[in-house]
Amino acid sequence: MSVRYRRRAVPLAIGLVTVLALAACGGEAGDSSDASPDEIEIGSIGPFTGPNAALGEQWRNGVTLAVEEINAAGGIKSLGGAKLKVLEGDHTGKPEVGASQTERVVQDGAVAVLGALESGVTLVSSQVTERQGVPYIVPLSSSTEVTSRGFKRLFRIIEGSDAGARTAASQLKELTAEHGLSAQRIAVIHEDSTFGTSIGTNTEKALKEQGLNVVTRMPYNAESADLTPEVSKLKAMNPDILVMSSYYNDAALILRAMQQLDFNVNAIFGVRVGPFTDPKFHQQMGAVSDYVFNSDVGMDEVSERGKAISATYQKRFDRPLAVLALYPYVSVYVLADALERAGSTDKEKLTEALRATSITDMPLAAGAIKFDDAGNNTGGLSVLSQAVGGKLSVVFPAEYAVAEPTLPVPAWKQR
Amino acid sequence: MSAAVMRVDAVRKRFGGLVAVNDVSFTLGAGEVLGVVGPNGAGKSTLFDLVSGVRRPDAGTVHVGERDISGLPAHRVARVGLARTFQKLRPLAGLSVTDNVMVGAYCQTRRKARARSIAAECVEAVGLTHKANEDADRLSTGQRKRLEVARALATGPRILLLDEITAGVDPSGVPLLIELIHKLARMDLSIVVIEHRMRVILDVSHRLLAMHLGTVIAEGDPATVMRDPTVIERYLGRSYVDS
Amino acid sequence: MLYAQSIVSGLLIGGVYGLIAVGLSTVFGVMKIINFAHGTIMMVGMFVVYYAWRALGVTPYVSLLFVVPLLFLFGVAVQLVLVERVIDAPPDQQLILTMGLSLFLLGGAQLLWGADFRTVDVPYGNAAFDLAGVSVSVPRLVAFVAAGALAGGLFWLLRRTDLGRSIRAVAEQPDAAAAVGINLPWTRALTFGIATGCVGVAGTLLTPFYYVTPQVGEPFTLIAFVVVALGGLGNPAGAFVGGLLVGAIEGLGGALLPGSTKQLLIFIVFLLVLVVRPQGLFGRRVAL
Amino acid sequence: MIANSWSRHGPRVAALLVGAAALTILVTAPGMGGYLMTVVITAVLFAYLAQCWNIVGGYAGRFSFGHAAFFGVGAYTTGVLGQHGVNPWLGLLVGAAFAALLGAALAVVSFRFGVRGPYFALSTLALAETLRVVFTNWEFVGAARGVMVDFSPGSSLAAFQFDSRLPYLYLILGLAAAVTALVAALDRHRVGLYLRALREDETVAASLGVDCQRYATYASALSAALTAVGGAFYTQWLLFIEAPTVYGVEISVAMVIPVLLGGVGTVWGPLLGSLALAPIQEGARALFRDRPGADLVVYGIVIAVVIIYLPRGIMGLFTPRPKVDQPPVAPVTPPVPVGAAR
Repeated sequence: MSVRYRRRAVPLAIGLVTVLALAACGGEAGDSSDASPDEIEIGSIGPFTGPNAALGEQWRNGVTLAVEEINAAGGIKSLGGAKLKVLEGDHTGKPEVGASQTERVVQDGAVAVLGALESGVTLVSSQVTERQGVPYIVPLSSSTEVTSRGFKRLFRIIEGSDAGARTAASQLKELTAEHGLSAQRIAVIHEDSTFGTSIGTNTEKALKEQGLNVVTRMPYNAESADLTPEVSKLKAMNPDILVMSSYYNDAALILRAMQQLDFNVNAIFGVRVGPFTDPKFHQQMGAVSDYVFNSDVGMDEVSERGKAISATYQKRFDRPLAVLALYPYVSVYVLADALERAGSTDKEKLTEALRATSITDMPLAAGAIKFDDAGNNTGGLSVLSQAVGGKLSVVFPAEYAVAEPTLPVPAWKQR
Repeated sequence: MSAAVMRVDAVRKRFGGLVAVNDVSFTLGAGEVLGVVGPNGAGKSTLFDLVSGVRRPDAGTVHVGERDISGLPAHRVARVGLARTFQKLRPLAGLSVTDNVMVGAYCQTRRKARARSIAAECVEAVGLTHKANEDADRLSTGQRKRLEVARALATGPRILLLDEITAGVDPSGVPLLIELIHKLARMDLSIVVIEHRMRVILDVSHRLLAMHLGTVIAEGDPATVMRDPTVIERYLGRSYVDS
Repeated sequence: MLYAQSIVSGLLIGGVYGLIAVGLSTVFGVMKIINFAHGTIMMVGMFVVYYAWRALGVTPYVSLLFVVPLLFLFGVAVQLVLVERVIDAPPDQQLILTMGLSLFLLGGAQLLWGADFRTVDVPYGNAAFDLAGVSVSVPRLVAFVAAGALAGGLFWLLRRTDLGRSIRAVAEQPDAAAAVGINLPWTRALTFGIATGCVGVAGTLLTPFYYVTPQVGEPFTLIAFVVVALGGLGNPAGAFVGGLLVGAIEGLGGALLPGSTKQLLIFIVFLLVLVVRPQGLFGRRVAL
Repeated sequence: MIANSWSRHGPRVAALLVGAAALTILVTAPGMGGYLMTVVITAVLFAYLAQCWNIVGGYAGRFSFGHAAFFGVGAYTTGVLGQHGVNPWLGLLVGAAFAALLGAALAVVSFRFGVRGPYFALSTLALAETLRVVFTNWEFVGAARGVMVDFSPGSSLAAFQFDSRLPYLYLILGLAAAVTALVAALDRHRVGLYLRALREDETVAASLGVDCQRYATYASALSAALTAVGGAFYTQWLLFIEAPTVYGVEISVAMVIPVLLGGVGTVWGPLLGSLALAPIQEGARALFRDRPGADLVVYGIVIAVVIIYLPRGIMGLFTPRPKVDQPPVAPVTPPVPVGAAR
């Protein structure tokens, strides 16, 4: 009898040790950087599984599309037409995994890293690259802390939540003033993780700075199965403008509850509500998500390039393009541009090139992409878009606007 | 008979509307073996629970020697020198026989070596030495009963409460257990035995306590109690045949 | 009115919680297993509903006709192939087996269908009517009523049918049940199937007003744990009432409590119930 | 019986295996790349946490499903005190003390009210979730923004911050070794026997003179304090914490899985479990990088297979139980509401 057990135990023991030994050896592989590489590796750290996998999927799509386009167009010409190659790291929403995956892609030769969607993971993952001297590009994490740590190699494409909130607040003020709408009682509602809280608190502050009256700021849990009670509570406060920051499911629950409760406001004003700038969301929600505004980094729909990308993306991934994919997409182009100008994959030269970035041909409704000393994109201003009849259009400011804002918003029963 | 080592005075326990133990009193003399008989539900095991601190009596007192132990938690009662076995077998399943017994032995000492030797003695006393390193849940029913005794014994008790130690045991194993009780009685222990098998109870007890519906209906020397008309009517009746 | 609205909304979603919890509780009652994959199995059902709607245009309520049998069979298979093999193992080992199953389904769903958000867009998804000033969502009301009916049906099954009597016998005295000729593995498999069937119904009823993603089930599993413990583990009736209670508390919490602390009220009630009645509100005495 | 000799030596073989692995890590550590080192630090941290959980979940048989509560208290105490200029080592001690109090309170309350088994598991889950919600909304601890620890360049043991990963690895290895030594000592000690006894049956243990409440409370407080130390390490290592992560169910689950897979209530089980899991998890992730979700499928299958074929965990391989001649009678443990007896 014991023999049988031994027969099972010994291979297992040997196996374990071997695996460990292999793992120990495996760590040594690949950190070569040739003078003129055929392939340039870039890291992409995102939540490809785990609670935010749905957002990570869009991230992946955006990166994939940009890399495919750049490679098809001849790669990085100043580096002999070197092709970009993505090293993906799935952080599953956990900071410690974000750290190890970042270490891995850097070790495997990534010349720069894109990361990491959730601000919490970005904060941890960017420490790795900062220590190793590798540039880190932040497409989407808007928490203030990301750029307030004095990091020298961190570049954020998206506008930080503080600046974004200020932009949103002034847009709100101008818009309501222009259309003679009351904005005496503003209610702010946001989901309670770092993302929503950062936007929500900053927006409240910015609105007050604009001299507007905020009647409440209400965080809620995005994983709630029902938000009708929260919306009823808001309704009882009788606000004339509702400002919100949400993910997908909760945004849908809030809008549906508003319709169901016949809770009418002069405007539903999203700040960085990903789904509000996702055409798929509007397709799915139909009339319920009509007329919502969203102050967000938006796409320049006027430009030929913007139209082309939307079409390509739809064709490639069978899904409309949204900001969650657009920003990682743009980030890859920012990196490619820096590589082109640096003519080298050297970390220092690449960082310098990134610092000197000035890109105007990106399909962003936001002006030139340029970075300040903290790594914030000074051109990353938010625009205001609105969905009408399921169609999403930029309505403010005038230079990017493709449609006039529809205001006041029709009551639920009139739709 | 010498002075009482344990005195139970009017203990009572109520579960909801049911009075499980109703003003039960008795004394236990030094070196005495007291048998407790009664039909199922008479309150015998509950009485043990009250005495051993597993449950707290609603009223009444229990004295061990001069010490009032009523309401003490079970682990304190064990340390006063009162040990018990359980009617439903409860070996500590993940532990070996020796470890089972050592848990009790630590009542007497904090030293591991000493506890181990106490445990070995007790295991030996119940005749389980050959199973000492087996896991307790590998034992047969009779062996488990003996393990219960060894465990209780290891706490170094003056008083031992044995709850149906022959129940569920193959008839061929019964003499072994009777012998064990005699052996324990010779070890200067005062013992209370709950038993259903008349053969056993008449063989080992010096005195008998008959219970019915939570009250004592007869008490005295075994032969007298067995002849008591109330006892015969309430309990023995038709089944006064050795089971 | 705010409180009335919150309680009504809470009760409506509570019906769904209850339905999910009923299955969890039944499995616990019979197998003494806490099924960690319960919510993930619901997710599988929701994907079936989604694709039936997307590809064939089947409206969710109609897809109950095949989602429930499908999930029932799935549950039977899970029990026979996986859980039955560890039926004598300690409960924590069984728990981790269901965790493994949950990970498997979660990963498999993402692999097969991707992680993106999906909705089943049906005209009645946003329908609502007014009842004395309280707005009632139609799909939620349907979910509530169906959940109640199904829970009632389950009690009837457990109380009045031979199958139910076997299940209860297996729950209370497996050895005795086996002795009188009840096929233990088969009865357990049917029980598991019934539980997954229930969660299939819950998932189907959720789809008209909820998103479908591979991750959708997990928060419901956690809620169902609390619901089940509140109602008394192994007590399906208690689980259903517990679901309503949690829904109502959550609704009230959403309206009453500041910030995003509405769940706090649930946990506080839960901990209080444990302190006052460690065996849950309705205890184990009336189990199954 | 031959099997007996193998089962006697089994734990030694397990110890040898774990020791060899630890030695391999120790020796190869300076040459490790950043990736492997980070993975190893994470794996050793969770092995450490699993061992902490083992004290109360394995030995004392209190299946806690919310150990993240203690982890989070340790992480947050260190982080928040650090923001106010308190040395992280002091923060670690204070956090451990808080967690010990919380763990003791949990044990006392659950004992007093007879909360056991699945109810205990679910109440600990509720405790962790409660703390998650509270910390997400509590402004003093940074609410939803979390806590960021300032990075001060320059390695220093006193500051509990290092420029390189290596000191973190040594530190967590040391912690894991220390807690394992503690558990090994406990395993042989009277108190360890008491814990195992009360795990099996509190009524019996009490009737044998074991003060169940006292020892369960000790175990809970000890386990909680050590878990909090792990949390403090996490804070100082990653320099950022937020409530959904450190109080999350995932942390609790990650502590439990290696123990169950390795062998509950054994000295080496939690470590063997971690040793087996980490390469599988990391390997599956590496293998299926292009197919998100496939790694979870593999991971799920591995867990199921191990549980089905090794119902007592990997330690079951090392301590096989000979077949019994007669089927043991099913142990009857009626649900005695212990609290009701008091």
